[in-house]
Amino acid sequence: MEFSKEQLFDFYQTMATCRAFESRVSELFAAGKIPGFVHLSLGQEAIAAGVFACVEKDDKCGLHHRSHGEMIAKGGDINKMMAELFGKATGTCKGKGGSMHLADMDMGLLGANGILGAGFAIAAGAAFACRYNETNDITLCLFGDGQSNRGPLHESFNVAALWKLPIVWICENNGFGLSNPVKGHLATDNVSDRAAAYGMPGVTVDGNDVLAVYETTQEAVKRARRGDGPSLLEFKTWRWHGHFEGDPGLYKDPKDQEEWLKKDPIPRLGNMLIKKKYATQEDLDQMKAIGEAKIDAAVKFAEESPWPDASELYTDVYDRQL
Amino acid sequence: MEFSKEQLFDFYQTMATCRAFESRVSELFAAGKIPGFVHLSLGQEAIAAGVFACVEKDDKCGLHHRSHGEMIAKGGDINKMMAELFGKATGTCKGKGGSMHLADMDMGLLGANGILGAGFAIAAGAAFACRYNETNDITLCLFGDGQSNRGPLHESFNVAALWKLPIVWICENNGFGLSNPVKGHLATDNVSDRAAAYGMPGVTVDGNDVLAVYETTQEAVKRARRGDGPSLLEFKTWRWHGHFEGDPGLYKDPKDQEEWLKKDPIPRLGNMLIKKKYATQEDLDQMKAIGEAKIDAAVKFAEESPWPDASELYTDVYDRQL
Amino acid sequence: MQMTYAEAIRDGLRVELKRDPKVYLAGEDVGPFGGCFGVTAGLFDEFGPKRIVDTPISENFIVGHAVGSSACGLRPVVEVMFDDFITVCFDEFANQAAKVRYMFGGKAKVPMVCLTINGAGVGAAAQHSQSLEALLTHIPGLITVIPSTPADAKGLLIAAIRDDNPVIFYEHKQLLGVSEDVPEGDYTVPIGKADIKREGSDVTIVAWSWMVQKSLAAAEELAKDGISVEVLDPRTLVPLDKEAILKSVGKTGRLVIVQESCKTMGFGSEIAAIVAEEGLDLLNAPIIRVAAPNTPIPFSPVLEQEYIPSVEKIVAAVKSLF
Amino acid sequence: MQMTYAEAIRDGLRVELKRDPKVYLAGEDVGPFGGCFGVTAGLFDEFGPKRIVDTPISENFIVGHAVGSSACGLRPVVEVMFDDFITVCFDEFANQAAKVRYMFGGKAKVPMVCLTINGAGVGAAAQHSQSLEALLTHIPGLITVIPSTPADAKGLLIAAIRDDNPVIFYEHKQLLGVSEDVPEGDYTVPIGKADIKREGSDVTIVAWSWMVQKSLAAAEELAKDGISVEVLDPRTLVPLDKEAILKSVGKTGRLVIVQESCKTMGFGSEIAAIVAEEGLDLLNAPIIRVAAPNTPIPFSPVLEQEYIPSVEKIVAAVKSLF
Ligand SMILES: Cc1ncc(C[n+]2csc(CCOP(=O)(O)OP(=O)(O)O)c2C)c(N)n1
Ligand SMILES: Cc1ncc(C[n+]2csc(CCOP(=O)(O)OP(=O)(O)O)c2C)c(N)n1
Ligand SMILES: [Mg+2]
Ligand SMILES: [Mg+2]
Repeated sequence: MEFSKEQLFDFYQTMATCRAFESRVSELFAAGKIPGFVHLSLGQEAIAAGVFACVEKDDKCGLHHRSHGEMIAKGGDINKMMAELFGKATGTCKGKGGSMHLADMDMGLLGANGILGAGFAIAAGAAFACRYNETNDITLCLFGDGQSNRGPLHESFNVAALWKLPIVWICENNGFGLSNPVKGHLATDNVSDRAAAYGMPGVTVDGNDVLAVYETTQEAVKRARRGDGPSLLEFKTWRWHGHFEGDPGLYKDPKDQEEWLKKDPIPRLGNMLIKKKYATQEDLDQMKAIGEAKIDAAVKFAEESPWPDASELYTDVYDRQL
Repeated sequence: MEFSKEQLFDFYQTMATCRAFESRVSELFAAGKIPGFVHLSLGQEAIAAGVFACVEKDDKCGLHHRSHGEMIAKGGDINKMMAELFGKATGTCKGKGGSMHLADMDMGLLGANGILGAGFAIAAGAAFACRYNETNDITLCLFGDGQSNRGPLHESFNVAALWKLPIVWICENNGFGLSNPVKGHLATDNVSDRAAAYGMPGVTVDGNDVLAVYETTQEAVKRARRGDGPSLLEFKTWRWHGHFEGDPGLYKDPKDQEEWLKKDPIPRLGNMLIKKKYATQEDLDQMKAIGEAKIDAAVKFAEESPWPDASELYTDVYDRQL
Repeated sequence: MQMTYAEAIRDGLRVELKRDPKVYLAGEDVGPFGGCFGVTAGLFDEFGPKRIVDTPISENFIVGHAVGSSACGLRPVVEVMFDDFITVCFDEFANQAAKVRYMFGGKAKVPMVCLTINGAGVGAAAQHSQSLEALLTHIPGLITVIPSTPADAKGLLIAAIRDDNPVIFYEHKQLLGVSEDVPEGDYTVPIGKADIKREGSDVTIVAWSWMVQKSLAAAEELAKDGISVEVLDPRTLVPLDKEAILKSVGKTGRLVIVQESCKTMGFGSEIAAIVAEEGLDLLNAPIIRVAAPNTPIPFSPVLEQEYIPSVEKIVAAVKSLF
Repeated sequence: MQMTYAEAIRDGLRVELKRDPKVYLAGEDVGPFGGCFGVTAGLFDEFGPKRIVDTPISENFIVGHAVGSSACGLRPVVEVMFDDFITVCFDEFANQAAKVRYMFGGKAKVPMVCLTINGAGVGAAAQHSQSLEALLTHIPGLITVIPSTPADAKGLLIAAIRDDNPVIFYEHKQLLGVSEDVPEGDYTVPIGKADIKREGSDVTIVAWSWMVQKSLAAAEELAKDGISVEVLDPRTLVPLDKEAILKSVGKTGRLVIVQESCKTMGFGSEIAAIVAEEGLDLLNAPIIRVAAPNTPIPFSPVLEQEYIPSVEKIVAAVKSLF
């Protein structure tokens, strides 16, 4: 596949922005500015960048609990996201959701989910609505390797395949479900080995190669839009940090960690851009700087935003006061 | 595989007894003698007969909601079973369980289950115990095609394969989940297509051929006992009656029904016995009569048994009165 | 027009299916089969497979998909075949449907309805007879509707489908065949308004679903002894018409709550607690809860009859207050 | 010996793992990682992989397998990482573990324990902060243990593991680090016996788990105003030490119930109902429930603090009775 310079720059910019966002969040968490559980996908940015370049604004997407990157890649408002992580009134969810419940229905982002596996059926329902409404929209559903062992996957994969729903199932296999390595939780080598059980295509791809991620997703998205039904994509990657911020990740083999750090998807694309003479180091630095600047602005926005009023506790439970 | 005359007679006798039991239950239900939901497996007797000839008394078995035949084949007490269906104090479960909750822990029968899919994990737990206790026992788990779409299947199949638990998963594919035909609920052609998702062997076999059922199960049981882990067996058959007694089964194509009635597993084995000169028609009639006599005795036992005392309502909730 | 409770529900579904193309019905065997209890009979022929959708046996999918499709603008009515099975998709109600609006800061809504059915007395034993309507009332974000008459059932169902919050709608096996005059066409019964099913001055009975009938029968008995009973049917548990209850107790000075559920933590506990908090001065006598005992539901008819709160027990409870 | 609540639980596990080879621990990340909150740290090294079993993220399996393994003679202790996730395996508790003994006429037992953890106040938002201990108390057949101190936690856990009924054991995030003197070695705290955590004569506060601490702090405050508060900790909700509650209310004439759960249908409803039924004459004032509001748990710290029942709210509630 041939990529335009613009496309490649877009990939790079998205990854750089995701990286900047989460690196900063890590610092802010350590500094006590962000409360609660925060799960970062540092090192996994190629998936967000590659996947979301394949879909349109009206396409839907179900997220899981490690989804800052995806949200940014789908075009979520970074200021509001940061404010949400702070618990401020200006956040994506008015401060009521936090990192684990980021959502933006206007962008088709059906929400992160703190209950692993609950997102499969919700995403299938969104795909059902895409078809019911006779639109051409499709739905993506992102999930981790660990949660691929939850029962609702099976129910939703079966129905989606049976009804040929316009959905793409995307597993971010980052090596672990919390402390449990893939070989400790998965009966087969690959999550994609499960596709055959539902008669759908399944493929495992290098998740640190943004171009491969893009190509693979593009094909599955086209298939879904054509009405040919779901696919299962597995992108193999590695979680750089611990499971949540504060977890030192002692269960990781330092050698593996080192190996994977070398596979950083950002310089990987950067080097290729330079080699192909599409970009200079300055171009890359500039994109990094743009990312950083966005995050600076977002942190400022978040810090200056007001806390929600205590009365907000009681609103949004129902559409009306019962 | 070569079968001895004795083995073949055993198969025949078991099928004849199951047939007699359920035919009588059907009549008793119509006559208002048996309350509640009753699910019969008339026509599916070859599975019970073939499968349970492969296991020992100490092997465990999880049943589902259509399990009279299995219970008989595993050696359950027919008198107590009938009394249970009547709701009498002498029943397998003192009348508290009924058809959907038949159980006999002494025979390793972990119980029928009215919640479809709940049995997968329970059976996996029994298999876990077999191994934990360092016995050579294995566990069978029987289930229908319809409930193969419940999530707990996925969780249990994965863990059983990952841990190589000594279990055999046995799907009785009888064409329908209630009114929904297999092609209306399953994304693939066969339930056994799902085995590969867990890296275990999967096979689909004619469920009306008791010999094939036996051979297939035998192999899987050996594999489990050897410590090589689970297998998924699918036996294709047909439910003669409606889903529950009282359901006329109008959703069945009469042509299909007719075809399958011709495939009755009992005369099929009987004809072979006669052809091979192992048995005369009289032998067969006699086995049928033995089955009938057992059921006569069971009905008498059930009818003459007392109702449970009302105070029984309050016992067996806990090990003590809380 | 004379209609049974089942027909009234079907009529309510028909009104809404006709009025709003975003309304669809999905569940197990709700299509050509017409539902396990015949409630949806004929709808498939009238509205076709796009609107009346038979699903596999996959309750996580059924309820979860409705969260997704309703968040994307549809108005699903789904069915969980028995209340007992709400337990297998409890998360989809408690953590998903109930919380989406709140977690996402009011920027999403989930206008879905789930039909299910309660009730003992048909020999369906421990896993097909429960009345678990109290469980989900503990989870803010859900509405609980539990009608006792055909006219209420139809009007409340239409209101439920038009409501912008997730609603659980509890039918009752023993009420399906009860008939009365039901308004034709389009009307709603307001959610959150109790109905006095019988006026009286000496004691208030609060009861819902089947227990309204039993309470009315008890009231008839008690009238013979000169005790004037007011029977109040809250019709919806969340929101609860607290004012109506306090008003009635203010009038009568005595409160008996009748529930088919197990005594501990049935919804009667909440009603008793509210009155003990906000209406203690109104009471001239202790509150009494007439309830099923804290036992699973036994199969045997003699035990099951002992289990179900009877007219005699209600009469005795009321008399004990005088 | 001085121990934290977390250490006391670990010590209780160690006592039982040593004493009884049938006891094992299974759950997500309970092994080398030591549990999401460090409660099981070190056990894997001490007891090895046969006894301390890391499972995939498969809660249906985790709880369901324990039903099967305990029915086959083992004594599993399983962990569901957060109370919020009990919703994904609710059936395994409500329809399986709870009912096996009864449905099978007393011929099976399920001596399993499930550990899980409650509590808000750590910014974990709507799906990781709930206190849902009330839900399963509605289901007969289960025991609910919910200790508020390290010594109670250890003694109750040992009692729970030795109990022949299924037990749910609720820890609390805010208590894990609380320490006190805990007896060494083997001892039990009886299941079903309340403990007076502070004696008093003017008002009874019934509270459990974290709310005991808050209530004790409130009692301290109130003492300054000359109000003598008795703080009663039921320690187990099922069985509930009704007599102790009625006795205390008999002494003080006033009852305030403090629960961290949402107000509607928290376990305080049951306690209030019991007192309104059996102890109405003892009351000199209305019962008050201090509880969280009927809202999901918000992320933002300012909202979360408003959500959690505070010492001030308890003090104010008590004062309102005088
Ligand atoms: C139903 C459920 N079980 C357990 C958890 C706790 N938990 C949160 S994230 C996580 C690991 C998830 O692993 P994976 O799916 O691979 O995603 P990753 O964290 O690696 O992105 C666990 C066990 C949860 N949130 N929900
Ligand atoms: C969780 C759950 N969902 C639905 C049902 C209702 N139900 C009972 S049997 C049945 C059909 C089962 O089909 P299958 O698994 O093929 O078994 P069969 O009845 O054909 O033997 C249904 C839908 C149930 N008992 N439990
Ligand atoms: Mg992972
Ligand atoms: Mg079937």
